[in-house]
Amino acid sequence: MEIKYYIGLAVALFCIGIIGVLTRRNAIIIFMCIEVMLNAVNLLLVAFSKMHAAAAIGASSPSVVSDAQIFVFFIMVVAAAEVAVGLAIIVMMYRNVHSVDVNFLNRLKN
Amino acid sequence: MQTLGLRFPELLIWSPLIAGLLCFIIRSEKNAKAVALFSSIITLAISFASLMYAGDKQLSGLKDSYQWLHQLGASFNIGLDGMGQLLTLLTAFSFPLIFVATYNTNYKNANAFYGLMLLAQAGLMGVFTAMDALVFYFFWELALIPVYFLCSRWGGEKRIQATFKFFVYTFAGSLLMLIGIIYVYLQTAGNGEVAHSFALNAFYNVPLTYPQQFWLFWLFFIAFAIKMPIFPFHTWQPDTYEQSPAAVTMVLSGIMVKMGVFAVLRWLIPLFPDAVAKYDTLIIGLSVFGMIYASLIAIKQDDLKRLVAYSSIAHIGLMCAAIFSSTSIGVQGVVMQMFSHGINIIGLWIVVDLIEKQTGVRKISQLGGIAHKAPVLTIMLVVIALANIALPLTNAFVGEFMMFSGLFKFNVWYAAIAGISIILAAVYTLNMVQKVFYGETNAITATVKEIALNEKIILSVIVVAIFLVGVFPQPLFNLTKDAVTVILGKGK
Amino acid sequence: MSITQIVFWFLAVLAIGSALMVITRKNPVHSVLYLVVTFFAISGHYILLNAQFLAIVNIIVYAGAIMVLFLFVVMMMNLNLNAEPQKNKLMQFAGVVSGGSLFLVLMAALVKSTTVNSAVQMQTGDYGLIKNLGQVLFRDYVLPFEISSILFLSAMVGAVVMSKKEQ
Amino acid sequence: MNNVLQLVWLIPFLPLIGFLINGLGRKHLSKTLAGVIGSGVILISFILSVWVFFNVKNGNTHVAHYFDFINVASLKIGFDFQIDQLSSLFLLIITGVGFLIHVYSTSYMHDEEPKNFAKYFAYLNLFVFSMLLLVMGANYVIMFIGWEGVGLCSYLLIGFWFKNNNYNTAAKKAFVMNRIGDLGFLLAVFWLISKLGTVDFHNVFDMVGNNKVKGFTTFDITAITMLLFVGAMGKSAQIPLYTWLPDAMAGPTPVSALIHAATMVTAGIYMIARSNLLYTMAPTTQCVVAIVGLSTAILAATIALKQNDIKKVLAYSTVSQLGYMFLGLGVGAYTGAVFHVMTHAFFKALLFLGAGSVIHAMSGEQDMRNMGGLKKYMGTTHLTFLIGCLAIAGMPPFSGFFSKDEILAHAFEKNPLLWGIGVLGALMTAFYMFRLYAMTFLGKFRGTHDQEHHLHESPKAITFPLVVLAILALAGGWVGIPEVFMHGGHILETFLEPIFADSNKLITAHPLPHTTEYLLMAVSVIGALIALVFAWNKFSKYQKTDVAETGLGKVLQNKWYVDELYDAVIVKPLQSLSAFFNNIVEKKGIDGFVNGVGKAVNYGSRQVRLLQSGHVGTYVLLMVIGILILFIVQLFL
Amino acid sequence: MNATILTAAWGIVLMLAGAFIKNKSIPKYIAIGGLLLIIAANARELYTVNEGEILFAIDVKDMLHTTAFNLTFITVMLVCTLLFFLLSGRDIEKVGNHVAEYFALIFFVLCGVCIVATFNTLLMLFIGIEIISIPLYILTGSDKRNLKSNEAALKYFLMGAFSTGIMLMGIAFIYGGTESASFFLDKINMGAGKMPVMIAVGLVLLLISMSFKASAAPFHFWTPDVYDGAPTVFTSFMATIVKAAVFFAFLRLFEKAFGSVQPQWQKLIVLITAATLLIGNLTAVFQQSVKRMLAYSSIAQAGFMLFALFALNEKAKEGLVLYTAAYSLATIGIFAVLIKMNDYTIDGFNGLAKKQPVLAFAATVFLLSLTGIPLTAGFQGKFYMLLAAVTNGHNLWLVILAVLCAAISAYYYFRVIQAMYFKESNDAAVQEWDVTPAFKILLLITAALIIVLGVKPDLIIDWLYL
Repeated sequence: MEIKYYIGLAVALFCIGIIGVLTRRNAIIIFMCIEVMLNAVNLLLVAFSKMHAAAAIGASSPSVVSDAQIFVFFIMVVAAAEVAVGLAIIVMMYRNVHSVDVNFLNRLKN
Repeated sequence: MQTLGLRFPELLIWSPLIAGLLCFIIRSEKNAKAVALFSSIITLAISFASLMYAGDKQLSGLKDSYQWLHQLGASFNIGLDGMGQLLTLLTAFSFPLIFVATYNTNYKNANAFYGLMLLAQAGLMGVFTAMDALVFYFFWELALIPVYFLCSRWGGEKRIQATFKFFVYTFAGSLLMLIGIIYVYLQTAGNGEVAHSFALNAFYNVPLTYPQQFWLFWLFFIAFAIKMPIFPFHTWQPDTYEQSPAAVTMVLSGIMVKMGVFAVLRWLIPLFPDAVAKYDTLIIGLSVFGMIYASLIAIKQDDLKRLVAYSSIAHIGLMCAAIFSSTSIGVQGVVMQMFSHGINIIGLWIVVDLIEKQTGVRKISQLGGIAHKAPVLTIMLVVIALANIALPLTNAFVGEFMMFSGLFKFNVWYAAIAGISIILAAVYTLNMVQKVFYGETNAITATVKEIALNEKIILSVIVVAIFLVGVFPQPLFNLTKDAVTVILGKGK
Repeated sequence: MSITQIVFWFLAVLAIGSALMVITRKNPVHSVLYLVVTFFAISGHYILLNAQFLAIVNIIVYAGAIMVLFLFVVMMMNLNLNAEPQKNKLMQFAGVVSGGSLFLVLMAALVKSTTVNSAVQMQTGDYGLIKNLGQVLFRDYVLPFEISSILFLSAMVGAVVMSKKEQ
Repeated sequence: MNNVLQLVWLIPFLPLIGFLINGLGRKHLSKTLAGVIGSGVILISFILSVWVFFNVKNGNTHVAHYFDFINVASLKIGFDFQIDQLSSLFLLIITGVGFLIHVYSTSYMHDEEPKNFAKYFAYLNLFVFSMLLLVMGANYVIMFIGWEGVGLCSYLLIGFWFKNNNYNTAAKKAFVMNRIGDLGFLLAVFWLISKLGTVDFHNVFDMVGNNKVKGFTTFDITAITMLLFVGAMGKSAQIPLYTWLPDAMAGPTPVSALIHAATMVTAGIYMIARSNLLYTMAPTTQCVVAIVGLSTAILAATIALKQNDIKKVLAYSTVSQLGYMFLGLGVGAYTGAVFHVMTHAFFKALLFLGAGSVIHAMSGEQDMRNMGGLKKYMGTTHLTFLIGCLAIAGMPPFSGFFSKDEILAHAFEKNPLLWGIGVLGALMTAFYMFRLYAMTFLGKFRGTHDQEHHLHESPKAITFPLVVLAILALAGGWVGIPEVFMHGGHILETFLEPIFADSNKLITAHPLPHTTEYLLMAVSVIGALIALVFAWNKFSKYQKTDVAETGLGKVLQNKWYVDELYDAVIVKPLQSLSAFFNNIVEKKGIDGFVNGVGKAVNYGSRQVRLLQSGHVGTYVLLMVIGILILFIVQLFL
Repeated sequence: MNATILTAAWGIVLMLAGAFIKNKSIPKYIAIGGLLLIIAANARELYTVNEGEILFAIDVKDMLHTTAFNLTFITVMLVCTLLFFLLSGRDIEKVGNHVAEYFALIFFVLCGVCIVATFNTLLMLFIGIEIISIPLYILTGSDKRNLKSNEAALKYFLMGAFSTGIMLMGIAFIYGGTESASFFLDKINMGAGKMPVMIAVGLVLLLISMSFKASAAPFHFWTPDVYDGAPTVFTSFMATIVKAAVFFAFLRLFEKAFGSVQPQWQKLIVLITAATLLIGNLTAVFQQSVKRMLAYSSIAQAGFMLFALFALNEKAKEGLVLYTAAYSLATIGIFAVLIKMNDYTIDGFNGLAKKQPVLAFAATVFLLSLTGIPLTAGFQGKFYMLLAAVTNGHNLWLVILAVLCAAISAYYYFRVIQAMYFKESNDAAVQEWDVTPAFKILLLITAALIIVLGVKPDLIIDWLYL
């Protein structure tokens, strides 16, 4: 499989995520879009790792492949932590204003 | 290890600095006043003492004294050459005058006031003694800060805006100069351990290409032009003078303005000879136009302070023009005139202040007939005013005479046009004298009383100085001759 | 057209399609579900790339734990369909345009890029297996591992601070 | 070298001392003391001057160097005095006449309160000091110092009664107009410095005369002389800068006599006579000088015809006489000019003092229309005044005749037309002087009654100077008897010979045949005589009429409207220009720009802050746009 | 290394303390004590850096690389934090009930600071940035009742997460682009010569995400709102130590990984710097609330700090350390004063010089330092930055722009000074001042530090090359 397809796929997902962030007002949905972006990254990293595996470097020092995959693992870890905090924040906001609309609170401007 | 005698440059900075900080510490306002006066006299003494070592190579500090920012090849390098000595003398001489003259004015929290005054003095001393570009820049800014506080704390009605304009204006200018300094610094050849050096002589020996000079010149010149100020950078000045308390105005116009002129002589001319040669016509043109312009505006002024301010702009314009004529006689005249103008304008301010204190107004149109009430004041003022219009045998004549002839050497027409300003000067000065002092007294001036003893003493000191320098200028020339040759020697 | 390719294209289309659904659905619950689908598709890709460990983790952590958390929150708030007032059309349009042009720009730059090796090793290669990764993780990556434990601690503290009732 | 020329510094120094004593001690000095000190110092310096004069007469001239005034970088200006025939002669005039006028003042100013009295003498001494500086200076700079010094003193003395603002304005006018001239003088000095590098008289004349300096062309000489002449215009009240002198009559009368008749106003003549060589070498300038001088003479004379203020008439006559002197200088009759300066000093001082005595008697009245018939009240004054009039009218054997005639004769050599106009002016002089005389002393008294009953002859202190001056006015001219009358009769010429030697070398003298010379004298004298008699008859029976002057008369009475002209052409435009600068350029233009920058920043800030909309969506959108831009810049540019 | 581990450990300690100790004022002392300990440990490591003996000999596979340079930086940051604790500790207690947790979170952030100061691989950078960000999201929202705080937290979190995504994308492309297929900085760095497109893309994405964290325009939008909304104490912390650390990481990343190809991406920095300077300064001019003004000023200062990346030479590195130190000290100080005010608007400062001369004086020093007046550390920072930029030699117009912006900055900083000294206080209501003598002394010490650094910046710079 050509790497460029993976790149295309990842970038597409990434941009979809961005578009989502841009077009939605529901904090939770925006957050989910960000998760999409992260997954695009993960996919790309794994694809690259396999690309390198097929390359000379992969043959010489196999660890490069696992490096990337471990990185993906850490990304997932961090993402999980972020979700915990993020949802906590959203919930707190919801408690105060009974809305998850990011434009609902707009005291801070200019 | 230097002998004590050759630590004069440092002493000149330390004594006001320490005294200034002391003023902040001591609570009593009376004592603050005393401390200020005392220290300023000490400083004067030091400055006189330093004259004995005039021309001493070690004194003129062209060698590293203290390591400072060694990674940058900057060093706390200060010294006194002829010009520096003249201006430090002016500074040291002015402050006691100012303190005594305004001794009866009571400022609220005076200790802060006098503290800041002394800090300003320290800064000025630093500027005049700096032999290292970075040190120079440091003091250049430091002199500004206390003055800013003085103006906006103890100033007049619209003080905050006026002085703030002044501050930002000059601050922007000096930052541009900082860039220039850095750029030149990077062109200098340093000694062993550091690549470059900020030392004055390193700067003097820096090889700059023509194009470099041409834009660097402006970075420096704008900063100095704002400080001097030269048309069209002058608009901060009248407002600031109008708003500042008298004592500060004296410092501003008497000494601070000289910083600009001094800096042009010390840093601009020797560094960028080609640029100077290229732009001299333009700048002299500006200055000369500024002279006429300021004089004409001065004729229209009804506020004493503004009038003096504009007349000062005109005088500075002449200095700038004479500098850029880069003839030795003209520059010598400028050095002379820096001193004379400092003294005269301080005298003028003292008189203006006295009048304002007694009558409460500065409007020329509201005054009149003071001569009946205060003849001594009048005589003093007339003498100072005559010095201001450069009557022979007053100090200003010598300077202006030489500046004009320098300018004349440069270009006949510039000299001729600039000459018109001496006529205009006569017009507005005599107008002022007539309207304020002659004629019948009116309701406002009826209550004017003769001035107090301390003021008499101060004014007579000034008058004596005026005539002394006016009749025997030669000693001052001998003092500054070498410095001028150095400047122009680099300039050639 | 080998089977791999077919699978790849299928998964790709599935991922993108469901991702699009995520951002277009009015109802948050639907979005969440479509997101789960996307994750599954991506896990499929992992398997295709022979990175089983990640595939599993992805399903367990993401599609499992995290999405459940989301779902839970959404449900708790029971945001009904028109809970979310629409962003004004201009903003949406601008968003789409800019996102799309970002995509175009990136692709335009990347397609003509020559990478070290254009082919990707499919199916084979055992680096992605749990055993190898585990060893690397606890031998070479012990420090980041520990640090990320700190990360979790802070997240935990945070969650507590956030959600604990002030008395 | 004998000691007297070592002591010359005392001559100016003594007046300075007098000035200091009177000035500083003015609160404590009694009037008498002040007067004694004031006149005493002058007397001493007069005696010294006489002594010096006779030394010089024995050909004992020298330059005394005291200290370096300015000595830097190729410019060396010493504080030097030059004692030679010319300066010593002027020393005599200044100190001599000066002394008399001091004496006169002691009585004339007696009504002042003591401290003003002392102040007055202080000023007067200061004036003498500066005047002496002016004539003794051995280079143009020292001369300039004196030059401006006398200007200052005239300013102070015109505005002596400073309560009256018109007087102050007159004083200011005088100073400023002098300043205009001084600028010319200064520029000339600068020119010398830049071209020759020296301002010492002997160096300059030496360099120029034997043209030692390369590239010092006739143009330079012309320019320098012209500029110097501008200075002279200001100081000696020539067209176009003469209008200050009549106004200067605001000052006390002795001041007018000393400064504005006898000494200061002749400074211009002195300066040109001093630099005669340069002028001789610049024919163009000479021509200009002659024309300006002559036209001034005529113009002033015409104005004088119609003035009714006794001092104004004298003032204009002074202007006119100065015109004659410049005519003399212009036609190369340097001796004649100096000669006329001398005689003029005598008779004009006399006339002014006489007028002063009259005014004193009339208790301040200056309008001739209210005078008349004073002859019988004040004999001495009348007699001396008559002598003065005859002298100025150029009646032989009075001093004025010789000097004026010498100038006219040279004028004729140059060009008969000059002579013709000159004579015309002389006739007018005779006319208005005797108009003045007749209106004042003849006919019957036209003033109020208490004035009439106050009328009295002035005290000795006033009449004594009058008498002395009258004698001088009568006999002063005999030092310059023309060749035609007596061979070698022109003592003055022989005395001044060394000064003008170089010029005379250059001037090809072609003396007139004696017949012509007799003819010329005859014409001028007879003409003057006719005018005199006519005026005498006409005005001895003058009656006050309140019919306003018309036509030319009105124009003359209003001094050709010159003041109005200047006001319209120079003062007003300057005023409006400065108003324009102050209100438009300064406030709106430059300061407007400076503040504009500040405003712009504020405005910009107001706009930029709108980016901060507070909506996450907008923020992210802007970020993405930023990302796009960066990508495009990085990848495609 | 010492600091990294100890901060993390102390964070846990405090966390537990929070569980068992109910007294609100104890945690502060624990924190200060711990911090002193950590500073000592770090200082020791710095002294012995050449011997390379450290307390915890963990083989980290060189994922964290300590040199005198970054150890000095860490020391500076820890000292700033200490001052922060000393000055504002009491105010942290006022924020909410979970005092110990707040301190714990701050220590976790410090751990992140140490990591990003020493990271040697993109993985550690990522984790470091996250371990800084996540606690900050919480601290921002810690004032739970306050809607502003909520809003700030939400905005910060969403945009932070977004930028994290961008950063990861960048890392992915970098990884894909390098033959060495490694996350280690030195491996990524492949000599001069045209970068491959993938690297370029990755670089841009990293640049963007770092600019976001460093609040450089046009990615600064979160800064004003978050700084404004967050509890003031934490704003003070965020705006100083965190920002400084991010900048340090920024510089470290781009110098080590992309230094050789700097000419190819300098234009981006130029754009960002110019935009940051202009937007930051211009917007600050308008602000009426000092707190928000300081937020914008922090953006403006970031513009100056970006010169370090613009120049990317020795002077730039020294300058950045100096600048961050000066900036942090001054900002911590000014915020410490601000917290004491009832009224955050500029008018609230009117006549402070009369009521609280010491506060006013100290605040003046801080503001002068921020303006960059000589004799204050701020000047040295700016001076070094300008020096570096001019040395670099390209785009001198940017330097001119910078100084003009500095002149503008004088405008808004001096408005406060004017208010304190030259205006009369208008409010009749006398506020009771919670100002202890100790606080005043500490303020003065901070001011003194600033001036000392302003006179002898060598004190820091000499340590950088031990």
